[in-house]
Parts: sequence; structure tokens; C-alpha cells
Amino acid sequence: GRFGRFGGRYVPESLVPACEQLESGFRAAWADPAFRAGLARTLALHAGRPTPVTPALRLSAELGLTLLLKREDLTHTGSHKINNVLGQAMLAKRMGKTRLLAETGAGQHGVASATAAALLGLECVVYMGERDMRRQELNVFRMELLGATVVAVRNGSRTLKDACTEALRGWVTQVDEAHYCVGSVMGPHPYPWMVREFQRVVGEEARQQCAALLPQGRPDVVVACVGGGSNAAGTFAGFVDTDARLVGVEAAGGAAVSRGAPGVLHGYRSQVLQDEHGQILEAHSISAGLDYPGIGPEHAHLADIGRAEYPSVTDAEVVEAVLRLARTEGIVPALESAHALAWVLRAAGTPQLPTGCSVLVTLSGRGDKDGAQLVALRRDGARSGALRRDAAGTPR
Amino acid sequence: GRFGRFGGRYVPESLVPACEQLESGFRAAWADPAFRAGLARTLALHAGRPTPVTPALRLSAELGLTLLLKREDLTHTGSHKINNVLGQAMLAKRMGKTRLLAETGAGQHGVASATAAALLGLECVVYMGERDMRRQELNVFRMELLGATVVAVRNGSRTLKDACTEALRGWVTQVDEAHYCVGSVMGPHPYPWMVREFQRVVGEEARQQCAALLPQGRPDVVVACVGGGSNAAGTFAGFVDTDARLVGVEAAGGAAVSRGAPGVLHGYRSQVLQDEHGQILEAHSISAGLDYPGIGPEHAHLADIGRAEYPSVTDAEVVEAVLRLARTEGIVPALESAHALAWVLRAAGTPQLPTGCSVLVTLSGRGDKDGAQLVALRRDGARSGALRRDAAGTPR
Amino acid sequence: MRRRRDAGRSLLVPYVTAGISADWTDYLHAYADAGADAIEVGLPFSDPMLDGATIQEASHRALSSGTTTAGVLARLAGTPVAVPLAVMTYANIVFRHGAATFCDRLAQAGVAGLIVPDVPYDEVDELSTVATAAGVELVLLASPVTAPTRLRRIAERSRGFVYGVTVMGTTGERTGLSDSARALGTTLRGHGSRPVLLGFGISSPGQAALAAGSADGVVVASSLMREVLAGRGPREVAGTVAALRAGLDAG
Amino acid sequence: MRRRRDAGRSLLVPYVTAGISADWTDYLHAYADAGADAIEVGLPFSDPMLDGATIQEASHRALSSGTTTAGVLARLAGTPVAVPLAVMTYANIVFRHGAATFCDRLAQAGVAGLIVPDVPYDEVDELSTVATAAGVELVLLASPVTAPTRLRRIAERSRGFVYGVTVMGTTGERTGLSDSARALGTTLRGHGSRPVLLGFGISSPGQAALAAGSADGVVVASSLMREVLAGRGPREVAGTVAALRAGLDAG
Repeated sequence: GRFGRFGGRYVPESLVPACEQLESGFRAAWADPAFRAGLARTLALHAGRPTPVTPALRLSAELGLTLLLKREDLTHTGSHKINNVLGQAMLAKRMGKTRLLAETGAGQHGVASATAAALLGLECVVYMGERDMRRQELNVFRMELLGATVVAVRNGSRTLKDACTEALRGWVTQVDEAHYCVGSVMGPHPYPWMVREFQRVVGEEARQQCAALLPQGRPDVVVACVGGGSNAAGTFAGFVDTDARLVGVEAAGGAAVSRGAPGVLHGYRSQVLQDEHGQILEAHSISAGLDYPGIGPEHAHLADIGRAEYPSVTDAEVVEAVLRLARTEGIVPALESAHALAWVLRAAGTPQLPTGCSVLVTLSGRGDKDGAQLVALRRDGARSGALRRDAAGTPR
Repeated sequence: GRFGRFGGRYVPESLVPACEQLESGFRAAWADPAFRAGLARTLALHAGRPTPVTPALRLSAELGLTLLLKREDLTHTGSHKINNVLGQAMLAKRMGKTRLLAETGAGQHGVASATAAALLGLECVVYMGERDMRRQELNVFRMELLGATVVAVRNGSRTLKDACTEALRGWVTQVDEAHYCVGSVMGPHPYPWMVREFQRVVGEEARQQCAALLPQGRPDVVVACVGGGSNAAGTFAGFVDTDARLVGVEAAGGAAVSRGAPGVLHGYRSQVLQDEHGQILEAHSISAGLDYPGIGPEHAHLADIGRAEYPSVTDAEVVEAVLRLARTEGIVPALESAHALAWVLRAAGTPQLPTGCSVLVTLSGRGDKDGAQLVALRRDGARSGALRRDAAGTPR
Repeated sequence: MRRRRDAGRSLLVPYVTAGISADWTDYLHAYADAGADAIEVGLPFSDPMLDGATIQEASHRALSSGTTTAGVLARLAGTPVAVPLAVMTYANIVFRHGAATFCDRLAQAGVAGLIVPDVPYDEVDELSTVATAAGVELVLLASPVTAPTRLRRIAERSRGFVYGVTVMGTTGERTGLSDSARALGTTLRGHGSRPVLLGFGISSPGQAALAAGSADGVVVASSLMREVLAGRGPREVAGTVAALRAGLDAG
Repeated sequence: MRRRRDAGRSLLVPYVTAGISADWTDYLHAYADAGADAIEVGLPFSDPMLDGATIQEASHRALSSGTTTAGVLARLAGTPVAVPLAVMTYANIVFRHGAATFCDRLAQAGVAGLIVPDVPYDEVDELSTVATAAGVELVLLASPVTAPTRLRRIAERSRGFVYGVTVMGTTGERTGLSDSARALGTTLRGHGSRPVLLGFGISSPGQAALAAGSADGVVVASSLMREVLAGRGPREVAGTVAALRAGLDAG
């Protein structure tokens, strides 16, 4: 992964051979029809692919446009994370590794990694910030249920950023037997490229499905949320060679493209939230999955060359989007995914999204995991007006 | 529905016209290719059908048989309930109704009903026992998020049985505008028949998929859990005309077939858990979805004529089955669904399930909803040994 | 009852839940003395689908204190009452040990009639046959939404009297009396000769009189049971029955 | 350093985290007096990927008390030390305002060398060029798993000295010294003339002497910083440096 001035492999010398081995291992596997067929079969028979594209009929009518939803919320474990994780787990096994290492924030990637490890008979060690573990007790339990070991990370802010750092540290000590299963389009080369290839299935399926659903065959605008940016990268991969506008929506509190500066974090060069001295800042968002100060290097590059835009939305807009989709389409999206939708709600009817246009939004995951958080918001919001339909302020 | 000596329409005269209207409405819709096509399209584009049949490779190897899993856990809202609910909601709309009424125990059917109502722009009122509401706060919140009104039922045991009774009472007062969306193959005619027809898609898909996956084309044994019994009814419908053995697995604490007696409850005649005086007993199971004292009349009939068997499994066996599937296949099943699997684990290698046979198990739903309960069990079980791999006693 | 009706009297059938108190049979005598033409005795069921909050509470309380069908019937057998008794209960209680056995036991206990609200006309054959064989009159119910031809069949098939349900809802007190309720009474009276009683939501002497204008009498349940649940004794509640009687006679 | 090595001396490079205490520069003088041949100065970073618990804690403490790159360099500029200084930090700190700017500032502060563990050989071109232009020696690292041809290239490209990482892991104290660590030292010494220092996990005088058997010297960090974190002052920690010096000289 080099994407213009971003990407690269900024790791200690001790990890360089592992990255090189992984790169050649992935190149070989990706060129091997048997591997691709095996992965496709596992995605179909175990993970539930293809996921449908759902025409959001009632919300489309309300917004005056054609809104299509790519339903990654319907995959096994409930988000697009499984696509990447099954790919990496099968690759790790092909390369003779016996253990997966993974970092996790809210726990979605950790659960997906534990799932893939169980399926393939691999060990799994998940690094998770101690603070996140307390916030996501249920996901910790799910990982353990799946046979994974969850390691509490007690450094720094004790959240995702520190879990990534600790996973890299852990990998250094066990490169022979362990594969580090990075959860997004980040990390040293080949990760940003490899993870995008594993997520490409989202965009390629969606492109075919849009061709069947839309009179003009292609959506005018393609929208996905961006934290690290893997669901957006996979979605965009299916449309980058069309004339569709590509929109990656960041959380206002974690907007690496618009508020970050070029930097190096976790092995790659990209836009990074940092202070003037070069110290990494913590991201803050209602959705744990977007609480990350970096962004995949390919996104930084797409922004650089103007091929994609990266607006951001507020927490209040996100909560409103969850409510709106739940009540019009019977779908409760993950808070992460609701960022993409929130931008559509804001832009609909403006020159950004004129009446009559067609929009594909990737719903990266389901909102079940956010129930407790939304309940707490509603409890707090009795005063502040959050979780009412007219919510305006930031609900936390 | 009349199934041998079971079924019928045991409702007050005031509900008879509504049941008749529903029967003729369903007959007309089910004979209308446009309705069937519209439902099939909604199931595909919105609910994620077809769901895959997953070969459980590692567990099969451990058990010495071929185990296939029909993955209803991958549907929208996470269980087979959505198949029935979308069917009934579309039917209600076709019949000019503007409101859905539903009863719910653990909340799965309530969430599914609220989902379908939102999708079709119908009002939704869900009756739920006050005790269940406290136990399932998150599902109550999800229903409200989807725009439904949840009515607390404070009668009797304040659980599912009482919610059913109250929903019937509610229906009497609003038969003109409301459709009562029964959640399983129970209730007065035409419900047990109609719900089975809406769930038939599970068995028919599975039959086709088994034909592609198994050398002999058909499974030797077909297994599903039974509370009211809708996922089993839908599954069996696909195989009842083959020579496959049909096994419906009940919870030991709610085994209406083996421990009940013929009776009338909630509008139909079937096997019912009751005392010697005819008072209905509460069922007790680790899985809220099986906490119901009756069973669909068709199951009572299939047991009567010997076409299906209805063994029961203990709570401890169920917890063990959840752990086993999680660790071998990376799938955390709902506690309900784990009943079916628990029987397979017990029977494998015995004359019941001889080595080398092929077994289809319907995983009716996903286990995410049970996380808090399993965590609590583990906490309590530190003493009793529950949730350890060698768990033996009943964990509550 | 038919004779009394033919004599121009508006019929009054008050209700009591069996087992609601230790002295529950005293309510029967008190009701009879206060002018009841028959009495409906509720045999409690755990899941009373057609009952509102008051009767549910009464059923629950009776069951909690150990009331059983066998116990109630034994008590009735030893308690001759001056007016006919009709047992009201649900299908599961009737079918628990077989409908024929159940009807025989009713007859042995001296019960004249049986009302089972969750056995509608289409499901009534088996029960109707065994009730007739046992000499128990099976009272059928009709509702405001029952179709005309079906109403006629119900009226013809019902024994003892025909029970016209005045509201689309459960038992319980309401104000007024709807046009549809009156129409139901009138229609049912046109089919055959059995008395037509209206019930569900009739609580005041005024309502009772109004109902009697388009039917042969009324069943009153929830308003009486509310008093019983509040701790009022047989003599006190009988006062209410007497007031209803007076209302009917004046109407 | 090369001259000292050529004179047969085993080189000792102790480490201190800049900003760890108000008097942190006093550690530099004390180390020099205790026999250090050069000193590694850690410029703290919020996410020190290659550091173990001790250096992480030191970095965190330094940042919490307001340490900045600009502040550290200003302080160093005003504090001439008797031995060469090499700054150790992470890529993000180097690139924040551009690598050229960063290297120029190092040079202005009198810093002789730069160590950036997360800029491996393949990514080093840009940084290497600007460091050379600024007159700063860019020290490259090699690990036990680095391939032979790559080891040679690293040794050739490194300036000042070559930093051999002795363990597959983060900084931190360990016992013993592995065969692979010694082999790494031996191999690196075979490539070119620059001194080869071993680091990571070397804490005791005995380990230092052992390492010096297959290399030109050692970098010692965590064991010293553990003392600093425990509150021991420059003179006390310098005692440990002196003991390491003695171990090397005896080895």
C-alpha cells in the first residue's frame, strides 16, 4: 500500500520480514483461484454473502431521491468486519500460522476475529483497551465464548489506539507463529491494500446489484462511513472507475481528513489527529468504532486527489439518523453506519444531493450492539432533548 | 388449521368474523402470484433471504457425522420470526388494516413485528409481560426505537402466556383496524396453518440447499427447537414428504408434548402444560422464547401420528451446546436454537444418530440477545460449574 | 326462566366467582332472595381470555386460595339454591377430563346451565351433544359482529337462554348501552323462543332497564364482583342486586 | 565513537527520557562523567510502539509534565555535554513539521545523531538525505530476523553506529543474552567499519560484558529509567552507569 504520499511500512526492523512474508503470502493467495474460491465459498456458506441491496422506499419518498442500502448489517457477526477477517484468517492458515492477534475498540473486529479463528481452528488473542473492556463487557464475553483470549491494555488512554500499539508490540514477540489480523485499511503495507481487497466484495456486489435495481444502472453518489475506513474502501473499490461521486463520512470528533495533519501512526503514513508537537490526539465520537485518530492511507490519498470527499457529521445528527431509518425502514443501523446516512439526510435536496438523484449507502453494521448506549443517551437526554426527533445539540 | 384432534378456533364469538376474514384474506393472498412475488422480493431484498446452509465441518468431524446448519440467525432482526411477520404485515396491509398487534416474550417477535410495521408504515402495539419487560429492557427499547408502542401486561405471571391472552383481549376491541400478528404456529385457525406457510420458506430453501451439499441429496434427520414451534413447522414443511426423521426438541421445563395434556389455550386445542384441574402451568426454561406452556397443534398431531419425535433437553445441555458451537464453528446460537443442537450432541454416535449419518439443524436465531443472561450464568456458575466445558447440573 | 319471561318479567342473572371467599355460596342465596332469576357461577380459570380486570382479579384470588372445579361442584351439590345456576368457565376446564365427564359432574351438582365463551358456534358440536346427554343446558353467546344467519343458528342451538354480548371487548363496567347492543337483542329475540339476555358492561339499574327494553333480561357481573373484591358481604351486594331488580321492574 | 572503539574501548551508550524530571539534563552530565561514550536522549511520543512498560511510563510522565520537542531542543542547545548525544524518537515527531526542519533543529541544538525505530531501511531515503544535509548522523537499527543482504545494506547506510536490536520484542530488561543476539553483533561487525552497539534488554554489567564480546558496545535504557522513575537522582543513576562501564572494561 502506497497511495500517493500516504501509506508505506513504518515498522521496526524486527517486523519487516513478517510484513514482507505477509505481502508475498497474500500475493500468492490472491493469485490462486483455489484460495479465492475457498474464500468465496466460506463467505457464502458461513458469513451469508451476498448481502442484499435494499431499496429504502419510504425514506426515499420522504427525501425525494432514490436511496439504496448495502446491507452489511446482515452478515454473520453483524458487520462488514467478517469479510476481512475471514480472508486474513484463511491466509494465515495457508501461511502456516497457528494464532491470530487482533486489536479491537468496541469489540466488533475482536468478535469477528474470534469467530474466524474458531471456524478455522486457530488460537486468537485480542488486545483491547481496559476502558473499552469495561464499556463493552458483553463483547468481551462473546470473544471468550468463542474461545479467544482477551488481553487488557492498560497503557495511554486504554482505548483502541493503545490496543493497536499493543498488538503491534505483541506481534514483534511472536511473528513466527502469529498473524496480526488488522481490522481496517490501516497498518503497514500490505495491510491497507490487502484489507481493501478483502472488502472489495462489498463494492463489487453492490455494483452488480445497483445495475439491476437502478434504471440508469449506477448510483450518482456512493456514501460510506469512515473510521479507519475499511467499509468505505471496499465500497469505493466497486465504483472508483465509474463517475459516481464518492463520499466518506467521518465523525466530527474524529475527522482525520478535515482536522488531522499528515503523520505516521501504527505503521503507515496518513492524515492523523495530532497536536502541534506531533503527539497523537484521542478521537471522540458517539460510535466507538470511529474513535480512532487516523484514517486509512488510501482515503487520505483519495481526498488529496479529489476523487472522494470526506465531510463529517455530529453525534446529534447520527442519533437522528438512527431514529429516522428505524422508523421508516425497520432497520436499526450501527452508530458507525448511521454517519453515512446522517450526511444523506443533511444533504438531501441541496445541490450536494439534488432531488431525483440516486444514492447508495453502505450500512456497515447493525445497531444491536449500541442498544445500551442509546438507552443511556435517552436517559441523559430527558433533559437535553437528545433522542427526541427534534434533537439538535450534541447528546453527550 | 385442524390437525387430527388438534387445532380449531376456540375464540369468543366476537373474534370469529375477524378469524374468518383473515382466513379468506390469506387464502386469496396466498393464491395471488403478485402477493407471493412481493413477499419473496421483500424477504430477499430486505430480510436477507435465502439464508445459507452452513456445513459445520469441525463439529461434524468431532461427532462423526455430517452436520448442516440452516442459518436463520443471519436474517434481518436475527431470527426466523421475520419470515412470518413480513408475511402477516403485508397481508394486513392488503386487507386494509392500519395496525399490528403482537405479543412477545423475550422480545424477538415484538422486535420483528415492530420492524415489519415500520417498513410498511403500519402502527404497532406490542403486548409484553411486565416481568419480561424488566428482563429485556434492550428489546423494549428497540421496539420503541422502531416506533412501536409497548404495552405492559400486569396480569397472571406477567410473562408471555399473559401477553398472548392480553393481545387476544386487545384484538377484540379493535378488530376492524387491527391485525393480530401471532408469533408462532399457534392461536385460532387460520394462524397455525398460515404461520407455517409463511415459515415454509425455511424448509424449502434448506431442502434445495441440502440437495446441493449432500451426496445422497437429503439429510437423514432434520432437527429444530420447539416452543410454539414455528421454526420447526417451517423446517419440517420442507421435509415432511421425504423419509427424513423429523425431531422437534423441547425445553425440559416446557415440554408440552411429553409432559402436557390435551387442552385449549389461546384459541387452539393442543398439548398444554396444565395441572390436574385444568389450570395452565408456567413453563420454565433458560430460553425465554421457549417459556410457553403450549405447542403448535400441528406438532401435537405429528407426535400423535408418529411422524415427528419431540425429545427434550436440559438447560445445562443447552449451555454446553452454545459453547460447543461457538468454539468449533464460530457461531453463537440463540439459547432457543441451541436446544436442537444439544439433542444432536447427546444423540450423536448412538442409534439415534449413528456415525456417518447426515443431520440438518435449523439455527432459528442468533445468540447476541442472550449475552447478558450467559454472563449472569457464568457469574453464578463460578460455584456450580455452569458455563465450564464439563458443566453437568442445571445452571439455575 | 322461559316461564318467568313469558309472565312479562325482565330476567336478572347476577354473577359470582366460585371460591372468591369462604362464604361464597352465601352470595347465591342472597342473590336469589334479592330477585335473581338465575345465577351465573364463574368457575375460575388461570387464563380467562374474555374477562376484564375485575373478573381476572376475582379468578386469580379464588385460584390462589385453592379453589378447584371438584371443590366448587361438591360445594354446590351440598347447597341447593332457589333459582337455577349456570356455570361459566373456559374450554380448557371443560375438556381437562373430557367434556362428557365435566357435564355429568355439573348435573350431579345440580347445575342447570353451562356457558363457555371460548367455544364458539363452529366448535360446539361435541360439547353440545354431551351437555344435552347430561341434561345440562349449553348457553351460546352472540356478539354485535356476528353475521345474521349465524345469529339465527346460535339462537336456535342455544339452550336455557341466549347470551348477547353487548360490546366488542372483555367483561367490565361501561356507561350507556350502544345501538348495536340493542339491535343485537332485538335480532336475537326474533329467532326462536328462548329468552335473550344481554351482558358485558351492564352495571347500573338504568343500563339494565335500557337493556331490558330490547331483550328479555341482563347478566351483571363485574360491578357486583367489584363490590365482592372490596370486601362487601352477601347481604350488602344483594342490595345492589335488589336495586338492579327494581330498575328492571320499573323499566 | 569510532575513534574510541578503534582504541579498543567497549562503547557504552546510556539512555534518558528528555523531560522526565525538571533536572533531566543533569543525567546527561552525570552519565558522561560515569563513562558514557555517547548518550541516547529519548524525545517522548504519545504512542511509543517499540517501547516496553518502563520507557512507556517515562514517556507518559514526561508528556504529562508538558515536555515538547521544541522545549527539549532549546534545553539541549543551552546544555553542552561532554559526549555526543543521539536523539531517539518516532517517525510522527520527525515528520510533524517536516523531516528537514526537524533535522536542522537537532543540529542547531548540538545533537549529533538520530534514531527512529519506526523508519526501517525501506522508508529511510527521505530522512537519510535531509539528516545528512543537516549534519545529523542517522543511526539505523537491525534485528535478529533481518535478512543477511539487508543487514549489510543497513550497516552500510547507518551513520554514527549501527544499532543491533538483540531481542524480538520491545525495550525492557531481560536476563541473559541470546545466541541470535551475539550472531547479529558478529555479522554486523563484518559489514563495514562503523561501531556496532547492541541494545534492548541489556541491563546488568554481566550482560553488557557478554554483549561486548560480539559487538563494539551496548545501549542501556530500561534499567536506568527504572531507577529514574523510582526517584533516584543523576548521581545515583550514574553509579549504575559506572558499574556498566566497569563491567565492559573488565569483559
